[in-house]
Amino acid sequence: MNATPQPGGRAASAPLMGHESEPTLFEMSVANRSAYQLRTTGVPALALDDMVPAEHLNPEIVAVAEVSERDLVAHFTRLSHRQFSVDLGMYPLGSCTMKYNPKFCDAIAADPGLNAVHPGAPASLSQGWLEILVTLEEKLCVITGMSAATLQPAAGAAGELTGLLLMRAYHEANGDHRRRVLIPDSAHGTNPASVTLGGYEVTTVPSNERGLVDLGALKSALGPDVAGIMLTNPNTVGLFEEEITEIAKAVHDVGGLLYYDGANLNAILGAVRPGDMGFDIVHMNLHKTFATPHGGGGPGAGPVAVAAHLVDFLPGPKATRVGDGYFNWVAPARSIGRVHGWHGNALVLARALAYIDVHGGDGLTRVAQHAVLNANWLRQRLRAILPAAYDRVCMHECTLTAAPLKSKYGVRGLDVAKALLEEGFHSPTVYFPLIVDEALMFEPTETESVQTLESLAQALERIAQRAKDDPASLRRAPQSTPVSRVDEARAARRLIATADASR
Amino acid sequence: MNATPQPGGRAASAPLMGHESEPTLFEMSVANRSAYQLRTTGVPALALDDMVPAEHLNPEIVAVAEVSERDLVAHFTRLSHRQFSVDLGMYPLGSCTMKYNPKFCDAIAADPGLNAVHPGAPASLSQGWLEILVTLEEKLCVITGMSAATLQPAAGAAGELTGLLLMRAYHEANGDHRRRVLIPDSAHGTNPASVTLGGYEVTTVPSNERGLVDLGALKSALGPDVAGIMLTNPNTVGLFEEEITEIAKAVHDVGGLLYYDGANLNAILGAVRPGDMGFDIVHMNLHKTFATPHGGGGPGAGPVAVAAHLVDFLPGPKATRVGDGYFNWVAPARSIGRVHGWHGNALVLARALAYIDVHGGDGLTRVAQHAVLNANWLRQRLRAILPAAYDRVCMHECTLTAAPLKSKYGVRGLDVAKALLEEGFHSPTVYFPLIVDEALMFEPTETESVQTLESLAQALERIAQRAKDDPASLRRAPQSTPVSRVDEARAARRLIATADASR
Amino acid sequence: MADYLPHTDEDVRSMLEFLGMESLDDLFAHIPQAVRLASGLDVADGLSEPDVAAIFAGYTGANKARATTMTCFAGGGAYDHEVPAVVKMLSNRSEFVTAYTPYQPEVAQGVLQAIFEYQTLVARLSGLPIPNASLYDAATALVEALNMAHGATGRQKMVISSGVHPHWREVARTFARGTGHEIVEVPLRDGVTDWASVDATNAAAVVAAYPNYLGVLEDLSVAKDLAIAHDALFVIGADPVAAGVLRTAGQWGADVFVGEGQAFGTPLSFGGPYLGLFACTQAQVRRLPGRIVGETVDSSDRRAFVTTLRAREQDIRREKATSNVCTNQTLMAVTAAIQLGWLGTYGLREVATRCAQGAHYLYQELLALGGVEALCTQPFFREFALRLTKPADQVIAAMAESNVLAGLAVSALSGGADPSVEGDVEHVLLVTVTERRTKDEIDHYVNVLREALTR
Amino acid sequence: MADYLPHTDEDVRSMLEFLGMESLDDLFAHIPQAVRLASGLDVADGLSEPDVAAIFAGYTGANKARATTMTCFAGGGAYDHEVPAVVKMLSNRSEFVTAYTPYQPEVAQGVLQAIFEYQTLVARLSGLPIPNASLYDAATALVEALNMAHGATGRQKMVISSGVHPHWREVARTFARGTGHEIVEVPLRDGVTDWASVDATNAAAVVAAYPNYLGVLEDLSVAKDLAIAHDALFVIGADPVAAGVLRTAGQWGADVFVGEGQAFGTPLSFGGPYLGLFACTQAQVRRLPGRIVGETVDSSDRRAFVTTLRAREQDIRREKATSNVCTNQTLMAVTAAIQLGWLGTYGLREVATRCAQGAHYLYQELLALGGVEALCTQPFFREFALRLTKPADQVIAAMAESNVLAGLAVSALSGGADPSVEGDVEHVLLVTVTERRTKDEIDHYVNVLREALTR
Ligand SMILES: Cc1ncc(COP(=O)(O)O)c(C=O)c1O
Ligand SMILES: Cc1ncc(COP(=O)(O)O)c(C=O)c1O
Repeated sequence: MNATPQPGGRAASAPLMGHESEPTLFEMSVANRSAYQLRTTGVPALALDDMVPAEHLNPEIVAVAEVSERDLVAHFTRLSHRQFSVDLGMYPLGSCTMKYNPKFCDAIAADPGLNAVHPGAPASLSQGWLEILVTLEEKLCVITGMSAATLQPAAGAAGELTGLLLMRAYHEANGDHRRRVLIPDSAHGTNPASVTLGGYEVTTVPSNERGLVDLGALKSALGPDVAGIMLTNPNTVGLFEEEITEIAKAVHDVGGLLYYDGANLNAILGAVRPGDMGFDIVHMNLHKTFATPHGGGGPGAGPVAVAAHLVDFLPGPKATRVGDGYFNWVAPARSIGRVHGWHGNALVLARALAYIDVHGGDGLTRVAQHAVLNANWLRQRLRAILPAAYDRVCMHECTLTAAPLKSKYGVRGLDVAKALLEEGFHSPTVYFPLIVDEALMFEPTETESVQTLESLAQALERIAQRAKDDPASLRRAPQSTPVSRVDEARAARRLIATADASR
Repeated sequence: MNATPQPGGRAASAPLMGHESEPTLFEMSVANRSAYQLRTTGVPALALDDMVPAEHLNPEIVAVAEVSERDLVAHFTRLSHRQFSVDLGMYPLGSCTMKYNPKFCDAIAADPGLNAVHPGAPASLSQGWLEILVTLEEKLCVITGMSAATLQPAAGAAGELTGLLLMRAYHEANGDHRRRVLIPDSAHGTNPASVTLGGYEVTTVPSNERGLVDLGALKSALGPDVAGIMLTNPNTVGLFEEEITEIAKAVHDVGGLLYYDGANLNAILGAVRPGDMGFDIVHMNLHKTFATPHGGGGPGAGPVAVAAHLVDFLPGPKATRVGDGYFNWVAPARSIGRVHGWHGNALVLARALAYIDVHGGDGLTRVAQHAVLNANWLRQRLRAILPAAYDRVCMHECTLTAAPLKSKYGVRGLDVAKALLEEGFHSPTVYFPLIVDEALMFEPTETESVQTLESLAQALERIAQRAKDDPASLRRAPQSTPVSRVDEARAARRLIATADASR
Repeated sequence: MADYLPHTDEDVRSMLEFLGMESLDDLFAHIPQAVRLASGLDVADGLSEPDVAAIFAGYTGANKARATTMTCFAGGGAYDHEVPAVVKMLSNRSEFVTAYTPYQPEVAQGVLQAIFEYQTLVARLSGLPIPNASLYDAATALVEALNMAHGATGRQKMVISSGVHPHWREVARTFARGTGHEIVEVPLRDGVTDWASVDATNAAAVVAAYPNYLGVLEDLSVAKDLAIAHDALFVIGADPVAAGVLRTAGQWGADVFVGEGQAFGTPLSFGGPYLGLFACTQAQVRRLPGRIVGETVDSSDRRAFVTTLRAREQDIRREKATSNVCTNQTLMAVTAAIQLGWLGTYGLREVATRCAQGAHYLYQELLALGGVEALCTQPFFREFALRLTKPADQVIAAMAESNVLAGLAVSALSGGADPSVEGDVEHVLLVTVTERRTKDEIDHYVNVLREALTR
Repeated sequence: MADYLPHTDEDVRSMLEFLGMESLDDLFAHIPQAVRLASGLDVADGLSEPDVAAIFAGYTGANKARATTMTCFAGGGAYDHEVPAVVKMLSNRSEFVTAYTPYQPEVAQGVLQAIFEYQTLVARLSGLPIPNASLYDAATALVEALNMAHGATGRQKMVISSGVHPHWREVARTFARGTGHEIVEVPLRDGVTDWASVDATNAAAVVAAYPNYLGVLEDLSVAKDLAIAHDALFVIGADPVAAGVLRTAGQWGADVFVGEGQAFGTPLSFGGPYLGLFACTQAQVRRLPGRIVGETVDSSDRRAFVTTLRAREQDIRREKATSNVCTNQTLMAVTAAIQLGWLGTYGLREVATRCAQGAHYLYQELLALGGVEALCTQPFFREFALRLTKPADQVIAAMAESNVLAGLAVSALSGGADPSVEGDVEHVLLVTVTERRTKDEIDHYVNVLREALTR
């Protein structure tokens, strides 16, 4: 017998109580404990082997975990206390647009009238959903200045790849076989990765000393074998590509298409539209610009909008208005086919539409204005301790550099980022974009107040002071968090990806 | 202008990040900031002074607070991280029955079919609610062995006072004017307070060396002027009043009534019923026995069930089955009248019914058995370091004493309770009941596993060790919590009850 | 076996073994056989959650009056206000929901600070400096106010306007059976309290309602003067939403404010759990019922909050306590702080104004109808009473068929004749409008009432 | 002005002043006028939340097929499983919902550990040691598996059973336009893949479904042998719920497992967000797509979790990355870990068993009807296909009038003729039963189908 059972169930992993680690669900598991409760169905209980031939039955029982509902709740509630989130505080992660996610949009997505609908239900029985998709597509097209869009891509990268396949389909339809896609050296990693999967080669275009695409270099890289270019505008340093019309002309002149990576769309809502800049293909990150929550890494939604000449190639079937308030699924004439198992991340799409409806055109324009205002105020406010990589008006985010701190005190951007956690702020994006030395990229977003920006600035001033007074302490930061710096090398050296992996 | 605004918005008050204090809603307030959004109604906008005579209008505008929705969310989410709860871990607070609260019951209470119903709606339009109330009343009567019940009292103390008014109404109806109510010295403070409000005098009955009512003392305290006695059984030390039948007979013999304080009902579900013990009036704490969450101090529900001879006096109107599945409001013949503005804490009542339905008679019986098993296992397990005040089989809770630690090392029960917080457990109830020196009252409840009990025991062993090795450190505990020991004297000396109080 | 118990058979076996016992029954062996329940509980066996959900679906289906499907014009202390998703989400945080009374401040700063903020808001809306941490509901808060008045004056007579909600008065009468208070109810004349009609000598309290339960805005200086004349405590039961625009209890000279806080983020909930608001003057602080949270510091001088002035409370003062309240309505208080934070200074003002605008628009439209007359000719805020040509309960039933909850039959509230209503009460309908009611809904109401009266 | 912006006019003014600017427009002055949007956005003005809620009420009202009111017998990769309140509450904790990808492990242990637990469960259910942290959905997970096979073999030919869901195959064809993969679809004969009918030489991958999308349990050793014969990677797309009782992908010898994780706590959601399950053998770990969380320690030797093997990922490897995935479906992965924790070892087994029992009961009842025949004569798990005397879409429409969602028209899934179905596809109905379907619901289905066919 077992008079001293394996201890468990302490809340010392909740930072409120202590700083110990939380056992895994599997360490908490006790044979024959359970939490599930199922409906009484009255269905005749046929024996498994009367239904399924023996060779298909698993001789062993797959172990999941055996915990009580009470322990399940305690475990995941404690884990949640070990997790920072937008709801807890500022999350100025550059390029990620971690704005406040309205709870109203969550409530919309939680309505059984939306989330209890089977994706394979006939259009006649899911008209509400089709109308949502059509309405969202229409509004996204107005916002971006494009003709039509697909809502299927589940995230930005999926949107990129979809866009490249559209580019390819378009050229091939013109019997025109091209090899290369241009990408600025400041581009996000998903861009080159998507190009490869799109069957193209990447040609990297250098940035100039102003942090923008070097037009000369771009032109010399252009040629009849160039399928197109992928640009983020404002770009990943947070600067607007001022020569965009020249770039567009140059690329179009060689028969290439312009792809707009919409990750930074938040900066230009109502101010300038990709379509008006000459882009042919645009993806949007609804989980950024339209405030759908990131879920700790997803889900997102990456709709792709295109100009008139690409509409026929869009993935399908598409929810389509077929006259007098009726909607149906229609496949575009020369569709490249599905890029998602069903219709895309529908509940994320519904959230985004609700967000757009609440803001309206006027509100969305203010969103961009205030996002840009915040980024510039912060850039200006921090100038003395963290200079901007390119010191002029930025858009919705500002890329600063810790290079001075590094040369003077040996304190790296990463150290500043970690110390910021102790100050009650999430870190900015570090070491991206790659073209900036010791980059610290701050994207405050429009939902943070000037008071919050000020206290972020004061926190960074304290950290700069520590860099002078006690640089070593910064290299040890953070200490107040549930765990201190983790040994990433060890994790990679000896992969332990499951509780069952040999240790 | 204001280039360096008042800083704000750090998450350093979230224990995950740091241990600073959280500003108040009022400190976060900024003129003209707002979060509210209201429906567009199209109602003609009459001017206030066209509707309300000038002498009624407030010349000033009452300041509430002016924060953005984003800051509102951050503020209360951070506060939630500064709060321990059952969902985070074990909460062995004696007499409080802090068991796990099923989320299913919360979902029941969140249904608009229940929570969007106006309490003044006619019975014909709220039949579902009336059926819930009638069904719950019936089940509570079966569980306690009584004839009928009122569901109006909003908590235990309200139930007590209601019960005393029933006692009074009963005696007065018999033209019998009595003065005193007996209460054991171990009773909870609400009992004597309720007696006073019931218009009776308290006569305290001492406990004997076994922690039970001293039968001899009780008998000598009895007399024709005794209206009744209030008992908790198991009593507040967690022991069953074994002489209950003798007590009942003695009280009934002088024409008194027996009141059962049901705070400890969790111990006896399915094992013994107050009605069968001879009690005439019983209150229940649904927020204890029937797992409705405590909400940081409320709401609760304290239904009062009575024996046949008291049914006519119950508060009213009562939801009543008036034949063939129809329900209506009926006032008992000699009702003492309403004790609540409407029908009691209805959503709490609905939760409790759902809880009873899920468990059923068999499950409720197991609840008590496992609650008692846990308490006794813990008592036995801790015997070496924290002896039981009365060392024999207890019911659902065990009252231990830190007296040895105090005499040996000068470590008080309070110090042990505080140190337990650092170990990841909520403290037990300290210094109650008053009859036990350095009382530490542990109520594990049935929803905690033996693994959790074992780790609680090990934590207490570590604390006992610290008491030996470093008693001073215990007097400083807790250190890992959002705040360390607070200055209670200062709070009372100079009351600051609002953000506007002069400091 | 559907329940929430972690114990496996093996756990039970080994735990009993550790205790040297054979069976779970041994744990109860010391209970006299005579009183043991031999047969076991006669309650149906347990069902799984989805099975129970199916049973409750039957109940909810039978609740036709839900405000989500039947437009609500009923008020009388329970109001259909907007509660946004953000407030629901925050007030449902499990740390707030599943905590106990904050006995260990080191791990309860979340609830303590939220209550402190709630207290600040109650003080501001009442215009009185000393709030408490909540009471059960407005009716029981009134009872605590009467007990406070008794404590302050040593007298028993409670002079209460019948403009105070009939249920609150009934609750006051019920508890007076224990305290021995003499409850004197003052009639209304044309909707206004006829203070002159009663003898207030030896009064412990003078209690007025603002607005009164029929919606009328009375000039409270009369009542205040009466209280002063007999140096009784002046107690005002006020609609806290009205405080967004109307004078506060403090401005009217109240010693004690009580009110119903349901309007701040708590759904209609069939009447509970609601929120009893309470605040008083500095002079009465030692008689304050229930808990109060105060600001202080911790051992390292950080700001901290803690329940204070505990010496008043039942667990310490026992039979001499100012009140027997222990568990209160903290979660509703926290919810109110969140909802008020969401509304903000101007949102509350806007809500109050829109309630009044909707009510006055409907009032005007209705008086244009035949068969409808105003019960009185007084100014009102967001509620008003009508005298109809048909019994109010019949009209309510008829209008419900068109999915309109027309209001409350005053006879149902008062349980028959009441000093608040002159003449026949059966035909009196109490109508309420909140900020959620649209012009279309109000116009629909008018048409449906016309039908109901002419049918 | 209903939005979520904190900036007051004064804030904007002073911030601009700090920047030495006059107006917000100055911030955009460096954008060439030529491309500026002079007119402003042509999107309707903002509405308040309750106004937008009213608009959405219109949408939801038009969704007749909601499983809460229309009994769901549709499956095909999207299942109506029980999701208890406790799982919803936990997965909606805002710390999980509003966090970004865990880039700072010191403050992201909550999400990281939850993913680690999810990975462990995926490994156990797939019988393969190397899971990832989730992909978009099953269809795109299959594409990643094909890319992995290409990376492992350098070959382009993908031999895919047409028992794989038609949408998954279509997605594979779409992405093959970029990768240049040659997709070879293998027909079914009497519901079973006719591997012999295709030439697998130079195959990079052999892909089978288990059960196949028509519900059939195929003997996968044939496919495994084929993969071995051409040393191609063996990819199995399996129903993870079936793993509660059936052999795992690993036991069938798979190199890669892909599956749809929606069944674990995610509602039907009109098809998304869902959860792409992925696991592979140790041999393929360096080609793993997407993120993976690993266990390690922090500087004070406490256990900690962190995203690892980052060198494979797009942000570092760029054009040479194993995949372009960045944002994945973490919240659904966390939800799956919670739901599986709730189900536990025996709950999952019970769910799987009840699905099979319900499906076999319905199947037997239906075959007794006239006008209904089984599409094939193979063993099945929880889904089966019928050939009806009427077109499936007409039958579905007819049965919907009795609030039964009869299933899926295979022609709608496949978009017409498909190698998975011999002969006419229009009359083929795919029927699914989950553990939530009661005997009464199933019996009702039988009656309603009888009517629909005889009408
Ligand atoms: C500039 C840029 N492009 C593309 C992406 C990829 O979007 P997703 O993560 O939604 O795939 C991101 C996301 O971080 C990004 O910042
Ligand atoms: C023994 C006992 N009696 C009465 C009460 C009072 O119940 P309530 O707090 O619900 O008013 C309690 C609550 O702590 C108690 O423990």
